Amino acid sequence: MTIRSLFFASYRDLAGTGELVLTLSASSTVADLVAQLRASSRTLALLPAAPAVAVNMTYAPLETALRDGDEVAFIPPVAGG
Amino acid sequence: MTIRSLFFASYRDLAGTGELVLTLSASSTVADLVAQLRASSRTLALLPAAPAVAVNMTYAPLETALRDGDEVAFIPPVAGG
Amino acid sequence: MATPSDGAVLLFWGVVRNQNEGREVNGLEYEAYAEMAEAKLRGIVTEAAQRWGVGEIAVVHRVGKLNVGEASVGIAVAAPHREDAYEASRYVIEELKRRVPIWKREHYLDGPSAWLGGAVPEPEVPA
Amino acid sequence: MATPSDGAVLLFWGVVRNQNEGREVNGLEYEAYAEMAEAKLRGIVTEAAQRWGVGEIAVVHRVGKLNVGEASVGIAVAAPHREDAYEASRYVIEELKRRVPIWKREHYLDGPSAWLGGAVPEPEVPA
Repeated sequence: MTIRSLFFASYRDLAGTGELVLTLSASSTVADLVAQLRASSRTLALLPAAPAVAVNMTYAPLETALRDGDEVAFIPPVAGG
Repeated sequence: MTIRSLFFASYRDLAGTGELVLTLSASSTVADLVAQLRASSRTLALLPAAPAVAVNMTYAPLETALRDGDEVAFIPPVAGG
Repeated sequence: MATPSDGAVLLFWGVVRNQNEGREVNGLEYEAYAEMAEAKLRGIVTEAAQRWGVGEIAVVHRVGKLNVGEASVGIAVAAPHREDAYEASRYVIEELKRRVPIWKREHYLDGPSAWLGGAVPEPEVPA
Repeated sequence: MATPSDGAVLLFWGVVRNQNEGREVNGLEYEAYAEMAEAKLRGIVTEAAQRWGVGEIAVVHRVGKLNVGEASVGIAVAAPHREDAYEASRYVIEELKRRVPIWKREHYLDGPSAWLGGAVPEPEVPA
């Protein structure tokens, strides 16, 4: 299945881009996506092992099962206001 | 001694005026002034026996001793804001 | 009125409502013991500024006749931190209502006007 | 935005300060996950409106570069009673800081810029 990952702020600096599209095996979870990303580059290895994520704009735990076409946003600590 | 009494809002309605100047015997207190005022007219008789007062713009108890020239403001329940 | 070290600005307006305790109101009248009200407001502002380390506080209160929707009181607070701005603003409006010599007469659609009951200020000094 | 039954209007502005934790700041940059930030803000406003019976709440948050003294966020609340206006306003800013996907990079006088640490939003749903 195809998963779109979004990176913001300090995580975008690590990814070197705001968006990556990856192909994952069926029944992958958010944790699997994180592991795959952390293994993909020297800087993305600096992504926390348990980052906050939003799946389709809803904050979701790492055990969340992904479905084809999901959008996973990696959310560094927020600091609005 | 001479005491200036100020009346506001509902108390001004009772006094029929915003200001009354009275002559009191020496060593009178605010309570004496209140008693004298309540005895002075049918409507001022409706002034509470223990109204809030400010002596020279400071909220003061009824036992406060008055001095010549003091200004005593009769303060109905306040309702600013 | 904010300075470069202020991170929060809070403006409060009290506005004349069209009803109070179920009765329709079509206007208000405020009366003040102006000189004392100003002195008490200055005192309240000083207390709030010291207690919350807030540099800038401004208060205005109207007197005379006001229509529904008009602002009767405005409180502006600028502070380094928002927590202090909220606390100081709230303190000023609550203390204003508790002890500043201002009175309110409501004009009703269905009858004569009436002075509103409110807070009885406590003595500030011993006898 | 107030209606005739509103007795209180509260405006909060968050303003860029000239310092943070002892370091001199000469500007900020906000980044947002705009679509999600808008959805989360709408949710927070709806929660506040229901919890405090407040009819009118508006929030704006700027993104991009801001200078010292510029407002980054504005929250306007109109409510029948002031207590609810203060509570609702405070709720909106605290929840915004807790879970709206917006990030802040500070530019310092004495060195490179840095993304600021902040709150880690909690999952909203079970796995």
